[in-house]
Amino acid sequence: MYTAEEMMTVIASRELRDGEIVFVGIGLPNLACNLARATRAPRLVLIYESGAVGALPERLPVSIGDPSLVTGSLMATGMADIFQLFLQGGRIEVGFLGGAQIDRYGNINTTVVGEYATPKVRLPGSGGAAEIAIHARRTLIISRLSTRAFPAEVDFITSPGNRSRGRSRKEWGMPGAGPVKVITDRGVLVASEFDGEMELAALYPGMTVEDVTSRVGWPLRVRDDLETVSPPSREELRLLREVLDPSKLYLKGG
Amino acid sequence: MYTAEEMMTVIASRELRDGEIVFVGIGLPNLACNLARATRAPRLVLIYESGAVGALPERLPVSIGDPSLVTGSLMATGMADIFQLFLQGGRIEVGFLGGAQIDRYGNINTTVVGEYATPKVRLPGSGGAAEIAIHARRTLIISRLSTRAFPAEVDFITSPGNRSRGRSRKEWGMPGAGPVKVITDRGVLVASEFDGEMELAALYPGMTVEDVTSRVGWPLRVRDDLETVSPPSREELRLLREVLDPSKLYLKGG
Amino acid sequence: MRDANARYVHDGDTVVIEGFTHLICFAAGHEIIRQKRRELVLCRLTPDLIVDQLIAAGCARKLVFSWAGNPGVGALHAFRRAVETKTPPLEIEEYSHFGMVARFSAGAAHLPFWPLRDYQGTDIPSVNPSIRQVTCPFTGESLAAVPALNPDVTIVHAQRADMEGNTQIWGLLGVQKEAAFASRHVIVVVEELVDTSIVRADPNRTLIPGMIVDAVVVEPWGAHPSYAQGHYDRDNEFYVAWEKISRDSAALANYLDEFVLGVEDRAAYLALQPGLTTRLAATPRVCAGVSYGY
Amino acid sequence: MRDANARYVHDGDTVVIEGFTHLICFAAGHEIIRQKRRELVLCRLTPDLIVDQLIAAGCARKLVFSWAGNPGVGALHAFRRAVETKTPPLEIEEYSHFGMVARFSAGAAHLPFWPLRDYQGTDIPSVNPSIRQVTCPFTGESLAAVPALNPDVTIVHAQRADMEGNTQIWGLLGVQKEAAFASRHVIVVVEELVDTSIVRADPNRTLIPGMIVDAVVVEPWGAHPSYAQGHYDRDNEFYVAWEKISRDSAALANYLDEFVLGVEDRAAYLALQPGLTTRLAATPRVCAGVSYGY
Repeated sequence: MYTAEEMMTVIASRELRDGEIVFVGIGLPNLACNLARATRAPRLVLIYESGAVGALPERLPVSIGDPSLVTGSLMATGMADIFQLFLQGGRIEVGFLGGAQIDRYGNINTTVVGEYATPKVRLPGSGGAAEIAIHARRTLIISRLSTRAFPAEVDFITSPGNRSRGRSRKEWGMPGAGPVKVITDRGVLVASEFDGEMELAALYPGMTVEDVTSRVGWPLRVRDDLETVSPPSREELRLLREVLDPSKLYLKGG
Repeated sequence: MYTAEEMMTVIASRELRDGEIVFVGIGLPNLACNLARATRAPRLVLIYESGAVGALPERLPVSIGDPSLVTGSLMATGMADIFQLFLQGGRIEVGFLGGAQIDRYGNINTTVVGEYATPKVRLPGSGGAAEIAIHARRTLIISRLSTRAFPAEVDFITSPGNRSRGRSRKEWGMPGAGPVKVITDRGVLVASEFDGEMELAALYPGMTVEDVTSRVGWPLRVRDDLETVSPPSREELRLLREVLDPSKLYLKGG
Repeated sequence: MRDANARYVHDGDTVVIEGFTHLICFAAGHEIIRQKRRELVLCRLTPDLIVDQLIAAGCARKLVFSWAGNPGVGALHAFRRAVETKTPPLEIEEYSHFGMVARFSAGAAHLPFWPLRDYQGTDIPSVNPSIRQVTCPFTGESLAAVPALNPDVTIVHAQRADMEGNTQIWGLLGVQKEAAFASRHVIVVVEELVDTSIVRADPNRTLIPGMIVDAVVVEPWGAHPSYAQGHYDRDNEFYVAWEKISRDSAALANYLDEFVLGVEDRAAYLALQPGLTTRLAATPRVCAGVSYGY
Repeated sequence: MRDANARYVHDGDTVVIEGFTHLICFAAGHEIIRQKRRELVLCRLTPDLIVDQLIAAGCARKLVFSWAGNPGVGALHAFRRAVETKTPPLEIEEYSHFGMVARFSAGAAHLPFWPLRDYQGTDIPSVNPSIRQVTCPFTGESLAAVPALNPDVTIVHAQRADMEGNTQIWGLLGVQKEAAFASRHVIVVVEELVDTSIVRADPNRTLIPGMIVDAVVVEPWGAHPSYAQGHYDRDNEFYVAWEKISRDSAALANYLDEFVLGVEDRAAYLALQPGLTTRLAATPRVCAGVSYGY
């Protein structure tokens, strides 16, 4: 058996191609990158917005600016370089994003639940997410499903998806392809090539279409060629449990 | 006795106050700074456009990017920092300039003699001189007098003086005070506080007003309180000849 | 620390304590709280625990920021209370990281604005009128623009500096250089005061030149609970503990009473936490030098 | 060097060989001359002797620059002949240093322009229509603007890199980082190829990451007669000699025949000049390392 977190991490890791340059956040994306490196993408380059390029942390970093990300990295530079030269410069191939709310076009809210001036919940804000969403050549969203987390429209667009405020990415002049996939705990949503709306494209073993559609706040389109993804391999699980996160810092279970 | 170069170097060194931040070029300005440091301004900070800040060269640098400027300096940084943070950032107190042609307002030409498209003599161009002239809080011009070098109007304004193309520095919105003095081989011209025109303010010992005015291509105004500057002291000459430029790299004589 | 703060940090000032998870000068923040500064405009990409403490202590009128969370842990609850329930009220002005970096870059370069490709399709400009558009005079493209940020004072924590303030930092560099150059006054707080010859031996490591520095303060462990590469590790236990402390405003007040207001200085703060320096001291990992010969 | 140039430098390309007096890759320039590339657009702040040689060899159609002299010595006479007597004709586009730095900065940041406070009162914009004005959307001020420069290929000489092109430079840093990031292709030429572990031991020294590098060439003494801090000094005698060589186009042609076209590669060039490496070898002056431990 395996947990939802393990499955999400494995699916995310399979999205990464060898040699790609990935803008990484802490948590599951970090673990997914490490798993990819230990399996099919040994030459993945990890970049952190804190300024560490080509990090090879010897411990699981507890924050995005963990000292272990710097020690032994290929380059440690200022944040102006990270945002101007690497991100705006078009050098980042994959960005990982998550958030409190994600809508049908992959717009993400990490700013406020409720009204901006009188929020029900004040969230941390953008950090680098707005510009990662705009500039990374493609982004992957990782989030557990729930109707609260997947409303038809987010309360606030922090990071633009495939269509925001009535305009497509092309109309906005955004360089990156936007969120191509949303990796959830029950299946994978993939952006439509026609209008950028997220569609259910693959289910995890044992999940039904309703398991997903009932947890999404809009009528979710289901692809005709709906797939079932293969479960984590024994080797993937071994690496995660015994090598990459033996103390269950990120993979807390559940 | 002493040479014109020695006198010019001594006069330039006397213009520098202790602790000032000076944007230095190679040649006499470099030597003037070293003399100032050895006498009345031990805490002078030398910055070179090449990226060396607080240089303490152990030999006379042969070019503005000499390795001896870096070894033992306080900071070695990229040129973007030098021009954006130090110069445009308003941190430079004194800049030294020179040129093939200098006019009555201290405009300098280091670009072409003759027409730009069909030059009689093609000179090197601006380098950092245009922005030094604009941003340094004050500039000092060093040049030997001759009617060719001091025309009423320069053929091309590379570095703006106190009044260029009909407008004052204030009208152009330039931050620095502009060229406050022109240190020549016969006397010192000082910018008028009223209109920025260079006026003969001091003569070197043994020189006459005509020695200067006959070598300037416009009717040079002479100040009522015309001074005679004191000659190089024995100590200044000893330092120049025995300590700072014993091999006469810059002080070739004449 | 006390004298430098008293001299350069005044009520109503725009104050920057920078450092992206690395080298956050808690020593300076605590001294601001002890000196009961009020109405400060605090600017930081990631307010981190230091700003949560300053907000709770009533020092802040306004926060300019891009990510207000407890890095790797969760939320900043004093910040949340201030925004959600106005206790105490706090004006906010928010950007993304790139926007804040750009504001410091403009301030450092003495430009009135900085252009960036950003904010298309986001709602951030709709709540922040300081994010505008500028037209490229060559292509006609419309780009985002943010205004220069020029603080009254920036406080930078660093591994080492000389007496003149020539400051060397390694590891994560954040936006400290830009913040320092953008600022009217700069206070440098160091783990180690070194002879100028140490700085001059490796001039490429100098991030901030002494000419822009107003005061140098020697305060070992001044960045705890954040970290200083080569000196000590991040105190993740404290970051995790802050989640609980900051959720409860009484617990937070008790924390400030005991560890900030109840101590005279950084040495007393450390003395209250025996074993801390042993637990977090870095294992040395010294790189080879390079030759500056010619 | 031969293969990298053949692959990435083509007739008509916009080519940058940067390095401000330091680390100018003459090895690459000589190889361009040997491969008889034509119609190149050469961009460099200071054309230095390398561009004087490329102009004399007939490789250049256009020069984009900010200071065309022989640093510390005098003029570049092949450049002067080209401009003054059109032999061979050479199109020029000139800025000041700050303008060139800004063009590379814009190119590196993928911005169409870069704003700067410059060019008021000078005649430079009157002969260069690519210097325009941009209006600040906050203050209404008019600032100068220059367009991005995005070369086809940038060649950077460096002290060391690993096989992947992760490149470390110390001493003067010039605009190499900006030029490399602005470029479609990057060739790194190094004094020393090192294991990645050397790079990873001191990541703050990395100026150019391997991900933007297309080829790594090992060419010791490849920057002669310019210099490489820690490796060899500037060959000032040759800079002085160039004044005489370049004044006479026949002498210049002879120089190229003997030292560039007449040799197969850099090793042969050095073999022609016995005693050179002994005369210019740097005296080691190694700084202490810093700790990256935690």
